[in-house]
Amino acid sequence: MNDNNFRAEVRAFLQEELTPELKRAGELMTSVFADFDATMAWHRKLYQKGWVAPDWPEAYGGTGWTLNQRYIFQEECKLSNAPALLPMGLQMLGPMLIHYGSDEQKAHYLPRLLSGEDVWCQGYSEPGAGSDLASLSTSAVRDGDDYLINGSKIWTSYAQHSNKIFCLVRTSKEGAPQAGISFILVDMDTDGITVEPIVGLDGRVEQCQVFFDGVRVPVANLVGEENQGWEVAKYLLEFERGGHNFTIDHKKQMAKIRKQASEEYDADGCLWRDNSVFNARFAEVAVDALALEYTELRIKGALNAGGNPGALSSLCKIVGTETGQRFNEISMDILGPQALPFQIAALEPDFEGELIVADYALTCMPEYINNRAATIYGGSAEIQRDIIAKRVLGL
Amino acid sequence: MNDNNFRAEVRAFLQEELTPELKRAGELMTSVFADFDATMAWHRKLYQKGWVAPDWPEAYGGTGWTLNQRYIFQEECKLSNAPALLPMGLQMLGPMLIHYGSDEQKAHYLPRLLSGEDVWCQGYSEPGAGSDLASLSTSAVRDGDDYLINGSKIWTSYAQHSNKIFCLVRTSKEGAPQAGISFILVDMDTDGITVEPIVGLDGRVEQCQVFFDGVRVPVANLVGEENQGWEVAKYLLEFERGGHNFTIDHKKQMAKIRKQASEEYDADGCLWRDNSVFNARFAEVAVDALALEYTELRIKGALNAGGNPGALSSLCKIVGTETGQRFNEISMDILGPQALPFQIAALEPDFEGELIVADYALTCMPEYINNRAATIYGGSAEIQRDIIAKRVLGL
Amino acid sequence: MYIEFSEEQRMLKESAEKYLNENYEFEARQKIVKSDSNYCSTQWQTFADLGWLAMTFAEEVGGFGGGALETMLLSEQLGVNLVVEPYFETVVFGGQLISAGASDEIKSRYLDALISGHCQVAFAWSETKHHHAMSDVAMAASVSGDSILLNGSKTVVLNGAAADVVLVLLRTAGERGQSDGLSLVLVDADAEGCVRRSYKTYDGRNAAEFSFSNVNVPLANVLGEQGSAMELLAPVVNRGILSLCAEAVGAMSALVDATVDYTKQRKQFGRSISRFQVLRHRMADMFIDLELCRSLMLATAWKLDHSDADAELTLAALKAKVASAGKFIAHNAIQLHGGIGTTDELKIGHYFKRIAAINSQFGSRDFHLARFAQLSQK
Amino acid sequence: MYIEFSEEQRMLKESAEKYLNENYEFEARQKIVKSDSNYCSTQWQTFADLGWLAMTFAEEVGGFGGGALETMLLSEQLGVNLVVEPYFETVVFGGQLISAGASDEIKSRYLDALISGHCQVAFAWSETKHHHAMSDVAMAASVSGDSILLNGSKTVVLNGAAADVVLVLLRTAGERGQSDGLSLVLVDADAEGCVRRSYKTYDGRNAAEFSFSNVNVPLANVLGEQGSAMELLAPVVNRGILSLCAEAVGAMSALVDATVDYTKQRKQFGRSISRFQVLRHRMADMFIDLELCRSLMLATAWKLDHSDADAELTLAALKAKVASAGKFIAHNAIQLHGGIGTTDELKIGHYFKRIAAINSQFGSRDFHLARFAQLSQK
Repeated sequence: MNDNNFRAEVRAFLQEELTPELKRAGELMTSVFADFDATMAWHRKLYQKGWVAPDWPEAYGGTGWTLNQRYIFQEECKLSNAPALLPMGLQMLGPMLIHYGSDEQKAHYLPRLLSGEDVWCQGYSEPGAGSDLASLSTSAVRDGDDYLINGSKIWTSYAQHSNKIFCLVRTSKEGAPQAGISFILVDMDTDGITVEPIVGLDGRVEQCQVFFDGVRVPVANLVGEENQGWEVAKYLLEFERGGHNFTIDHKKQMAKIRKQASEEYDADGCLWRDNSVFNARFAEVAVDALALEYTELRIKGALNAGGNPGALSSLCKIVGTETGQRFNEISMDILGPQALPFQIAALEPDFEGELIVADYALTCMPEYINNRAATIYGGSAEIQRDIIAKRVLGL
Repeated sequence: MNDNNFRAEVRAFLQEELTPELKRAGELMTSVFADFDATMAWHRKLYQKGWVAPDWPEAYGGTGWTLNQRYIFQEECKLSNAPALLPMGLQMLGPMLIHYGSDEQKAHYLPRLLSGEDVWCQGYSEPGAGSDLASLSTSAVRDGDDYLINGSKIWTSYAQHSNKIFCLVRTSKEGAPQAGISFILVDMDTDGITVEPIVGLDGRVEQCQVFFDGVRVPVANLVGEENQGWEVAKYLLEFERGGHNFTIDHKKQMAKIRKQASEEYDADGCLWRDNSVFNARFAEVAVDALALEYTELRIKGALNAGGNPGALSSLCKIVGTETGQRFNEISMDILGPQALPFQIAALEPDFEGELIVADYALTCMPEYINNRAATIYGGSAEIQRDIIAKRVLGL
Repeated sequence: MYIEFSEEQRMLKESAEKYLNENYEFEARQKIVKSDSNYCSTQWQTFADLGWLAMTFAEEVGGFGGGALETMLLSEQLGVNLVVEPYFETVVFGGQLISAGASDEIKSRYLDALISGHCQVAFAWSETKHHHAMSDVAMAASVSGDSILLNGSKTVVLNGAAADVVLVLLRTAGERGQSDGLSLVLVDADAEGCVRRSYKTYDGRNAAEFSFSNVNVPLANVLGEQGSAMELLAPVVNRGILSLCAEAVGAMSALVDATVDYTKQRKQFGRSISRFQVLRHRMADMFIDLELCRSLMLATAWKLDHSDADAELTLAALKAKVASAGKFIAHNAIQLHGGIGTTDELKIGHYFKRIAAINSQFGSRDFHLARFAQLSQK
Repeated sequence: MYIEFSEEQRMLKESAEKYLNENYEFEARQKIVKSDSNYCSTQWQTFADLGWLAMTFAEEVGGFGGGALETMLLSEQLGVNLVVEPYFETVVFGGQLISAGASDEIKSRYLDALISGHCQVAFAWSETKHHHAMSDVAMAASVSGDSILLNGSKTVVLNGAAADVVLVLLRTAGERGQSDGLSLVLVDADAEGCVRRSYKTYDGRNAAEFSFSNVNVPLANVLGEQGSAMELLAPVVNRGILSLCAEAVGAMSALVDATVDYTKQRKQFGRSISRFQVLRHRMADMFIDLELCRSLMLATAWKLDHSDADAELTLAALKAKVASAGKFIAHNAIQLHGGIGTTDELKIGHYFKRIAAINSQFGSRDFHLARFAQLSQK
């Protein structure tokens, strides 16, 4: 099937299955996460269609699409405002299990992940050990056929909605800090686990802290060998870094800014789109977005030719997140005081009340707020620059 | 005398004594140095008037002016395009000798410095030891009543015009690198000294490398104790850092830009001054210049009240130099290809030929080029930020 | 021109610092923000008792005769402590408008109450899609005899939920875009036909949407000259912008301090993150931006008090610089705190939101850069 | 759209790289710059022999039919090696104009010579105080019968000192500021009444001031349609901007490499300065800017060759990004080299000057941002 036909097929599916409620959930996203119920409803629809895990090998439930088709699918979903699926299971755990999991683990977990029966969260960061993952201290001590886990994990997105968590735990204090780390799968309803929500600056809860107090987990839940978790984690981090396509997000942001600028008036009483200084500012950022688009294309070209994005994915992470933040600032400038009303209920997809401000202003401030984290999570902007200096420039 | 009367007196003097040739030398400055002959001619005129060293104590030839008067004098000189005097003797060596020199040294050197009979250059930096002054290796080995000096100094401004050089030399390799450094005065016509000019990017020579090959210097030429040179140098570096008033330079740059913008046409065929994007860019920089002006005023207020500028002088060095560089870029944007002609002869004050481009375009490129060094010399922008982090923020 | 503080001014600063540091801790502030009330009336009453509300009014109306410098000193400290009480809306803006433009009768009715802490004011001017220029007001009112009839609506009226009186900017002549023809009308918030929809704002303060349906008020409620509201507004807007900028400077300085402290304590890769040169230089740049803002702030206050010819130029520079510096400092304070800086729990992010709210009011950076450019060409 | 190079294109790139790296070292380059000649004719002859001069001309006129991609590949390598020979002025600009607009007779007279390395061309359009828009040309010429009479002058004509022929942009109708009415006239540099004043430029190339006093040329020397020079110019300007940007990208990449190398070797405070995190991140940012420019450059070349609808938009983005990235990289290359980077001796500063010269031509960053904005709104 050629790409145009494929695109048409995707569009037809979206036309059919993406209900107004689901679209609304996508429109109302102010971070990388959408409303949980809408997300899972959409997950199940894609599962039924067989399209829930396009990046997986076909044998495990992937679609067998070309790289280009996967890109087209992603683009069409985002541009039609489908809610984003949760990446923790599909993007992170899945590929890792396929690579490192035992046959039993694969047979048990992958189908439940695809169907949406299991919802996974990621237990990596700990209080006091953010980017410095290797210094983690949550311990798993062998006790018969089990481990006893004690400690806590932080920044576990959507832990409040998850029934499973995959964790990095310390199984040994010998040798280098990396050497004693293991990777383990844990049921969230095991005794001794408590989940404490973390309220974000936008007033809502996406992140949690998860506490482990003598949590008993079977040794069989280990993925890979004991003390070999660091290798697994590194594999996963690379997926996390390379996995994001920023261009589509930027296009959505630019479309929103164009809409705002064609409806709102500046301090001279002119439409913002006719303000030459505004246009220059917007163009400055849009030029970087375009440059990133062609950089992502270069990477796609390299991947297509069997190559590796290498540290260019650090470049994309830096430019992608920083450019997105600059677009947020532009929206803030256009909207002025209109960005201030705090109407948290209106951010729920099923809200039926009256908006205080224009629909395109509703998400402006929470997006601006939440997007500050984009240069922190998944390897901070500073860590990414360290990586470029070291791995690309050989410094 | 109140400040207004003082200003009038300065203006009257400048009106009288600052000849068109001298003014032209000031106008043609493309760095902190003016044409040497014009500089010394102006030096002698100020000396005759008794105004050559306003910052010195009155007992040694200073003027006894208030801080404000000294500022007014500096401002009026710069704004009327007087060529800048050489700082190496008046600003650096002088205060240092007054503080650390023996009575004989003061009696011998200070009058010759004031009169212009001696022209001093500064032998601090060495090849391979720029900002890391303490690692210098030019050695002075005791031999009877003399030192024998071997090594070389670089970035010695106007060494080609100087008859004296003050140097930091290594007199001991024991202890910390700072501990074995001494401060010594050297006659440039001593045997074994050779001066090699360094051509700058603008095609002209301001800097030199000075080679010392078995140069014999009397021990009496030591300032302070042997191996105590580091203290002397630090005192001097503080003078170098705190001594500059950037606001007046910025005002001159802004006046030039305003002139260019009111005569040159942009890509829409409008005067640049009517281009709103240009005005926004210019204003961005001008706002920082204004903020620095009031910061310098705060410092002046603190000095007046007997305080110390402290590390705010690092702030001024950073913002002062970086703002100046941004003004250079704005001029380059206005002038476009007009900045390209290389007419080095026209930069001499006595040039009588025909200019290729407008007078205000003549100095644009060499200023842009030479001003890159402003964030390197006198403690690079990076060193200054280190100082703020350490000394102000206690990091 | 050296900026020096008088003994009284130094005392004002010290007392504000002392009172707020001891009685307005972050946890207490968050309780106010999360409560149903729009601000803490106990705090407000104390502000009144301490004389802060009276500070900048003329002695004739019961004030202490303070000017721009006093406004600046207080506002800066309110910024340091993230105070949500509507000092800006009620005192700096509303109060000064009433003081400058109202009849003696209205002054004595509202100003006395205001100064004693019993009257809240809001300024209602912004209209849907027109949030940036006061001359861009379209809402018109008709004058007949000695009364004036209001119809229309106003959006994002800050302190609107708490307000006892609303100062409504509307047209008695001219058309949207014209500066002439605007009038400022004082309306009781509970006047018949005046409906408000109250809400909180992202920076923890209160606001409301207002709609006016045949609201009838006496012509005596027009502040200043009918049709000449902009003349009345100009000096108040100037001092208002100074106040907001001083608040931002206070917030920025708190952010710089907190970030320096945090990076010294926080360890990663086996050492304090304050040892990383990139972070050290980032903080040096934050400090530089803060001090540049402070210099402009001091100069602006001094110039406003001395009616200096350059006062508006300096003010434009200040607002423009605060816009970029405020973002730079707030963004990097969060960045250097990492994840914890994005939570509701730490005060870092709340400074960030307040700075964003300040930036959104009374003109963007580019607006003030253009104004600066225009004033520089004069 | 994936950008892939053909075998021929890859060979062109490799041969240019190999030849210049082996035969155009910095010391040799500086000898040319400091000599009295405007460029090195031996080098130029080799460029001709290697087929570089012919590369981008149509096969009908003796070329190899290369397009934007070939122009880009060659220009980038010329940038890496800081080549001062006037490839841009004579081939990319002048040659393409003659090829696109001249009569067969003129083509065969000048183009053959050009391709074989025996004719130098300059494009004269800029006028005193009007250096930014070709429509801003005022110099007028009068047409009578089949000849055209030139009076007036042109300033900063790049490659003007070396030029055998000058392409003069002038008015045969309309007024300064109008795009219509401009004509492009080919004038022999030694024509009677044509006087030039030659000089070097800061980036080590040559230029001249031209004055025309009753210079009479045949009407057949008008390239393209009389009064419609802008139509002829548009595609040539587009490819010309691409060429300059590719040269800048070459210069930037050389600067990034040289800076990385230098900071590894240079020791201060007891260690390589490449160990300082601030410098490491600075170089990472230089690399990022370089790669973003490269992506835009590749896309622009591809789009120009495929007459893609977005070609001009991408080109505007490229020129704007090269302007800021070029400065960022060049400034920091000098900064990280320290004093030695400001000397004539090191090539660092010469890249900086070439980048500055490129930035000064064919529109500033803001011009291209405005153009980008305008094209995005379509």
